[in-house]
Amino acid sequence: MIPTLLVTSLLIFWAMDLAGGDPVNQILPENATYEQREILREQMGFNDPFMVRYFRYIGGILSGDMGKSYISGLDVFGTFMGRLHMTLLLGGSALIFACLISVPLGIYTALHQNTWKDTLATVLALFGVSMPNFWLGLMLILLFSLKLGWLPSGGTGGIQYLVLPAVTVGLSLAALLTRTTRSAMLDVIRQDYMTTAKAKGASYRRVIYNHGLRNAMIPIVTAVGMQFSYVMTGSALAETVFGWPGIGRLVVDSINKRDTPMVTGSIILCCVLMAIINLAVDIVYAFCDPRIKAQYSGRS
Amino acid sequence: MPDSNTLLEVRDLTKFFDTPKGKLHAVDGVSFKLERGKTLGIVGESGCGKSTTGRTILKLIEPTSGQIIFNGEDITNYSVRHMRRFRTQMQMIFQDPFSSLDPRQSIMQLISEPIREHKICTTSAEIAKRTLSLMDTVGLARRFLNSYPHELDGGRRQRIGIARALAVNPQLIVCDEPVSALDVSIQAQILNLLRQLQRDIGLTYVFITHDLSVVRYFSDDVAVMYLGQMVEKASSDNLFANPVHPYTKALLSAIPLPIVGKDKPVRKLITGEVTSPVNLPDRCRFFSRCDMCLEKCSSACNPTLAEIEPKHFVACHLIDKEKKDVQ
Amino acid sequence: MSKTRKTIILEGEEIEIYKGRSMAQETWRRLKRNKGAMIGIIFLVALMLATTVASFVYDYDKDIIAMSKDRFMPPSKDHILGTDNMGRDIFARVLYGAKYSLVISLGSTAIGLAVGLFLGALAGYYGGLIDNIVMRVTDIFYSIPYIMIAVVVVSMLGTSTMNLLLAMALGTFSNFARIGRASVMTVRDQEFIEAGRAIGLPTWKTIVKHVLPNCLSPIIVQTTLKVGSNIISASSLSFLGVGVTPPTPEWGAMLSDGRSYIRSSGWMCLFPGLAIMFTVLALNLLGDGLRDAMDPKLKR
Amino acid sequence: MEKVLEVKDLVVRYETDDGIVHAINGLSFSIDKERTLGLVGETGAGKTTAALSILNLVPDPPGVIAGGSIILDGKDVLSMGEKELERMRGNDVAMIFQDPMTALNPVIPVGQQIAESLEIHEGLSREEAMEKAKQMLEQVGISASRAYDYPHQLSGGMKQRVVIAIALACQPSLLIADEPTTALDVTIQAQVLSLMKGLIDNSHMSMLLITHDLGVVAEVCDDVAVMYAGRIVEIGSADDIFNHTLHPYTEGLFDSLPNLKARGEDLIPIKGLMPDPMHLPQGCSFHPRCPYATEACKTREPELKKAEGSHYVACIRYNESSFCLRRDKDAR
Amino acid sequence: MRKAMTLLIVIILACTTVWAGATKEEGVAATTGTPKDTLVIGVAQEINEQNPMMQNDQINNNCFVLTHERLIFVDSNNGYLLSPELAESWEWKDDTHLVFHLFKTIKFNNGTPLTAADVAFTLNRARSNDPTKSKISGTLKLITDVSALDDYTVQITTSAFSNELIYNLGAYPLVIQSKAAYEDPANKAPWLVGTGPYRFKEWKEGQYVTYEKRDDYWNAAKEPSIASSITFRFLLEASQRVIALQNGEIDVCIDPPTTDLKFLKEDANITVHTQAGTRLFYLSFNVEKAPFDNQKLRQAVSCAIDKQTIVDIVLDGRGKWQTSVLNRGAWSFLDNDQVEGGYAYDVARAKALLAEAGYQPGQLTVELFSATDDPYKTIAPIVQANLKEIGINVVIKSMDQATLKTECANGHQQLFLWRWNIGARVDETYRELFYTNFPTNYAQLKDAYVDQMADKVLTEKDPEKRLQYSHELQNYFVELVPQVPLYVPDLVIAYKKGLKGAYLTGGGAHDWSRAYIEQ
Repeated sequence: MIPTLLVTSLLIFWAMDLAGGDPVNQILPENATYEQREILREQMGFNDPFMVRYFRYIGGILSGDMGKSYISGLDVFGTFMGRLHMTLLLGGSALIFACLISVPLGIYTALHQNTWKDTLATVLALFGVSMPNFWLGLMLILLFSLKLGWLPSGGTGGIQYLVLPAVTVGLSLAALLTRTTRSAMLDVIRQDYMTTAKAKGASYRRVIYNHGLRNAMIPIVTAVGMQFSYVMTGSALAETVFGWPGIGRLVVDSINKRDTPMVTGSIILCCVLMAIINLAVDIVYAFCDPRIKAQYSGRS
Repeated sequence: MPDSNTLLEVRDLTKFFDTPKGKLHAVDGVSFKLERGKTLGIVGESGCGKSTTGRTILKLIEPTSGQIIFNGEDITNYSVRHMRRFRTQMQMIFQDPFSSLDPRQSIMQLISEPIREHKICTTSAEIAKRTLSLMDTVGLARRFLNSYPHELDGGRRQRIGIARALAVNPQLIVCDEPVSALDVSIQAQILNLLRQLQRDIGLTYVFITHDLSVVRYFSDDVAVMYLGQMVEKASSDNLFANPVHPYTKALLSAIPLPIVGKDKPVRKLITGEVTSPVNLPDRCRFFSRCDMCLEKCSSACNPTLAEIEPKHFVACHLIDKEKKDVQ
Repeated sequence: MSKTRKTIILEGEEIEIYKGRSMAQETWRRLKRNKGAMIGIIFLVALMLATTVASFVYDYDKDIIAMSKDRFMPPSKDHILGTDNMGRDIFARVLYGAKYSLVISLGSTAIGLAVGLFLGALAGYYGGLIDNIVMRVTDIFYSIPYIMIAVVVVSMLGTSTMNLLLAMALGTFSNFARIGRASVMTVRDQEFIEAGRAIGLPTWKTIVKHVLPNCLSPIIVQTTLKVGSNIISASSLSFLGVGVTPPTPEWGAMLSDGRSYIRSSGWMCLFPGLAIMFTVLALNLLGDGLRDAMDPKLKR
Repeated sequence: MEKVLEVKDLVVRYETDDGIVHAINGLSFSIDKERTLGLVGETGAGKTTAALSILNLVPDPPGVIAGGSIILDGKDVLSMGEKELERMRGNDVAMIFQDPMTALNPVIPVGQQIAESLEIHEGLSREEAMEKAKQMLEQVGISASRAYDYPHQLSGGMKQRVVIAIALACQPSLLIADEPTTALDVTIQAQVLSLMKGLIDNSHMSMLLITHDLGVVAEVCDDVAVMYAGRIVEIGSADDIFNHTLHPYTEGLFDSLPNLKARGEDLIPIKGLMPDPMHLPQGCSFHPRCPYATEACKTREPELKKAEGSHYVACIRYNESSFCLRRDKDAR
Repeated sequence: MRKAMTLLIVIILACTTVWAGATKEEGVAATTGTPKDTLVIGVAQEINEQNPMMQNDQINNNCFVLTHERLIFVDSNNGYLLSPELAESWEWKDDTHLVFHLFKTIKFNNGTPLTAADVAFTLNRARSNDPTKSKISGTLKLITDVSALDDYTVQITTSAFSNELIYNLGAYPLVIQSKAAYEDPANKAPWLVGTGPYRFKEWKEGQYVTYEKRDDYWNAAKEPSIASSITFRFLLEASQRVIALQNGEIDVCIDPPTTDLKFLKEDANITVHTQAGTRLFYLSFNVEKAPFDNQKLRQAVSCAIDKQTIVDIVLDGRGKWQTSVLNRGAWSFLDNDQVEGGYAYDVARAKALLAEAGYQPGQLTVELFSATDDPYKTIAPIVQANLKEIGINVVIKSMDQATLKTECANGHQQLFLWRWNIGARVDETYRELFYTNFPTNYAQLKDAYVDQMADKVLTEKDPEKRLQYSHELQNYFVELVPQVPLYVPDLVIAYKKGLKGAYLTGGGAHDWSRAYIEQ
């Protein structure tokens, strides 16, 4: 985890260093004098060799200072944290929305495999997966904000502002998870222990929910865990489309403005975030699968 | 002075695997000699290391220690490159005819692969001819030449495996459970085939199986393995008539005989299951399941193989006791 | 078993043999019965044909980038998909643009596939330290949302079609490395690999002749799906302004252009989006079909 | 004697994309109270399908029960409603599956898996059921403290004991055991078989033991039915089958067994292979492999006919007075 | 299953909590049912700096006008006429001394009075070359000293006379700040102390910034009457601002996209305000680098560009194309008909000039550097298509603005698209864009005549002569073609019907402090 972060930060720092754009141009107005530019360069240590700057940056991080934005002059960590809850809110709602749709639908289609209902739902899910979600966002704006005027087209505020972005991110996620749930469920249905449960005389519901879903949860949770980076990506796009002030848009905007400290810091923090999320997924995973729980608790 | 009649000799062969939980004793000090044209059966329950033994002999797995002497030549430390030469002399037939054949190759490709690899034939016509003759040998109809493994049943697939092994004219074939995945009627066909090949070509077999009835029928000598060690070794007739080690006795008694009514022997059950072969203490490995153990079995070190009568080896403290009793 | 037989003459001897079906033939036979996959294939073939025809029929300078007076024409007889803000025919641009979307996604997938598979196969076959290093590297790329990687890379290298392709390949390879590793590890433990060793095949021959061909199914499926998702990714990046340079008629760039006019000229957004959706849908249908056709478990 | 189960003319087929698999083609047999019937056959004979049919658990689709009847305690299983079936399964008839590794739900503690049956059928509370489950575990030789273990923490033999405990939890009148010991090592196999036998005898159950291993049959079964290509070719008491074999296929099975042969003696395998259940041969489905087959065998389908007592055989040539199997010849 | 359900419930609860928390925080900005006394302005950019002298961005300046005041007020809508703001009067005592007399009743928003010391402190701090103190010292190079003569008199000493220094002092970055606040170590944000009618309340990064009305504003004559708070909401996407305006989420929409104007005009509740703008977009050359070191070639390009079409496509016709390099409306600006000669759209002439320059059609392939955002990404293909017509192939290189600036400063470009927006001070245009070796002289022009004329324009005291110099210089540029001025977009602002009191300028330096909506 720590080496991973170090390598990541080095890569990002290096990439941003190679990327064009003189930071002095970012910090000073266009009509600043040569003299002032030089003073700034010296002050900020832009003239130092790459590794010196990198280690100074890492040193800063270790002492809790991730630097300040070239553009807004705001503290990188503070800005990131100030936006984090917005992304978590969006991603979390999208995920909940997706799960609420996809898990029941996935189970339903698996149980009605090869019927027209299954085909219909599968095709719908395929459409969902095939749609670029920023486009879906635009189309939702077109329909719900412009034509119907039901929901705001962007910005933040009450829950009504959350609906369209969350649906945008959530729908393609739902489509993905429906497919996962369906195939997980199909897989589980074929298992011997399902026959054992049926042979015990367990009712259909019991067999499906108590035995089937509990096992299908494992691949579903895995899929959800794998999708977090997708959620982040989807959020970055949805945040752009809907003007949602989350970290995805922060990174994209900062890159477009060549705000190096903001980009480097945000991406490193994103990695930390993903690591934390992965840890959380692992814990949930252990809840679902006793074999993994045993690994953690040291029993075999 | 190597015994010219001895094709394979294994001395104190050992293979340990490092696992997260500790050292896994897969094979632990196995020794035997095998004469040309004979069959050595290795029996044991799952996890006793019999498959590992077979693979180590062929150096598909590098042994931890010990010696493998093939045809008077110590091949223990030969490199993979060096071993390639010996691949034409020693071959293997695998247990699972479903997974031991590359599903993407046709029968022709599968059987001709070793021929090409070792340049036994060079022109494509010769290769084809040899492939067809091998198919005849193992009783595989020529019309399957272009078929794929998934189109064939288990028996036919196993014949492909045999044909592949035969393709390089080996002297020794290690058969790892060649018939356990097959139905009885097919099993008999394959066993007959293997036996016929031995008669015709003079093959030497190491026959690994968990099925005692098969081994009794098929092998000249039988070695019984338990948790990586050989506990008893004797000629087949001798072993089945006069088992000495408690484990061998239990094993023999556990075979369900297809006999109803007449002279059916009373079965003797042993308790417990095979324990994990990881981090074993230095004492008799059968200790926890043995119903005949002596006081010293719990404390004394692991018994070693002892020859109790000509060509009958047993590793058990009971033997020592008997000997003492005799004295 | 196939009933078809044929006769071959070998060594002057006439043998009647079964015409065996290889896995590929078997897959194709089952694929042909999958309606969705066939629709996908037909669509893709038609699209490629149309694109090829389009690059002959339309002149890049005259029809794709030249302006005309017919700005913001809604779909009509003259312009079946309407015209855009510069009076360019959207139909021509969508057809012509397929080339860019396909080339970028195919190219990035191909590079990602080659690199990822190589690394994955290496990690999977040898395990140990190599595995550890390769997997840590892929983890890094896996834990950062691809869009951030791509945006950083594009801003480092500059905006161009080639750089976009490279950036996406970087986001793709970790995926293939993982799949390659997993499937090589599955195949590696199969008995026929050992059987190959038993007859004395050298390692490289084992990998080339036995390991790789047997890993193909999941990789082919994943490649198909990845080409689809890379079309979406490419258009996402173009949408964010880090994709192709204008006036390249890439679908995402067209969407991005149309976004400002979504209210007055919705067709500018609608049609490139539909083009993306249907192409990705076709690829997904094909991928799903391949998955079913190659998975013996699903054989009914 | 009272019949626990009577299967009559059962026909089951699987309608797959590649064609129709004729798994069971007119299967008839019955099990008497407190008797154990061994159903013997090789891969693809339709044994497992027969077992699943009795519980009406043939996967549908693609499985179709096309005809026949399965009378269980006087009621036809095939015409039962879903509720009735659920009440019957696990309560009147229980089943043990071949592979203990996969037959247990990996995410539920084994005690709970046993308790589930009891909760369903005996209406016990969760705690009561768990108590009883622990008793069941002790009965099959597992310490009660392991009730909270998950399947992956148990060894193969213990898992199969748990499966047996599940099956026996509600004291069913009939136990169907589908190759219960095939996946186990030979010493464990012996333990499990003796355990099963003891439990069945104690609780006066009947059992249908499905296996390919004639040795196991000889150990456990009172009656034996030999199955080939979805039909019974020979049925009778163990003694009938083992010592007075009448059908060429049964004979072939015995001749293939190495344990009955002396070393060096050649086995006499049945020639050829099991027929493809998608393309069953005309007439007697065994005729292409039968050393005694005549022209008549290729066209006429033999019926299961009484030979003597409870011994039935389905062979056309049996009717010929001069007909005699090799085994019997040798015996004479 | 139970565990999974529990987990799900926990997740839902957690999210609801976050949700509720977020909603509560957002409550401030939730503007559904806007009370009449608040004004919400949808802007296209986010503010990025709160210290006036650390920046020079339009969006920030729109905020500083609420919280701070300048010495003088420059009326952009009225020929850049000067009027008092903090200074009651001012005069040049001689060529190097400029004196301001301050009002005596001014109070900062922390209650302290404003004195000459504060002005001197502010200007001296602004002159600092230390980038942590000031980033605008470049505009004050002429000043050698600023001192308070008494409590209400400030004297600025310069190294030479400048016609435009006084306009510099009217720039928003030079709003007067409190010396005491800076000297108070407890004050962590002394730059928030200003004399304006509003005070800073809250900046929610990525969302909005809010200002609230002061009760103790010193200048009763300018006292805002209605809006008790003014909020700038950052709605970066143009169509979103329009929708937000129509939904009533905001009262004012800056820069609505021209394509959406028809919807706004149809809306009875909305007024669309249009006035001439000043921001010039231009296509520029690197005159030091082949092939555009060739003047004829530059003229050919100038003739080939169809500026009216660009205005039509980019702005839907809402803008004016121009020939002069000065910003429209600036002092001495020459409109198209006042320019002598010029190289207006004429394909035939362009082809002829190309031949004169020594190039065959199709021979030349050049790179055009363009930013990835609007309007550059739309202009670039049009330029490409225009030049294609006379046989010059253009390869567009897209990059972000930061990279573009760096690339151009380093002279890597051949052609590039950029913008300029200086209204009051033509010298800044001449000097910063064209003066030899000036950092922002992206055209890389080195022309002694230009330098000499620029100096004259700055220092010539005779208004007649000065005007003449400026005209001459403009005409010289038309001939020299270091850049092809393209167009100036109109200022378009849409707002709720009944908006009164807003001071809107073509350059974008709006003053909302006295704006309100009449019901």
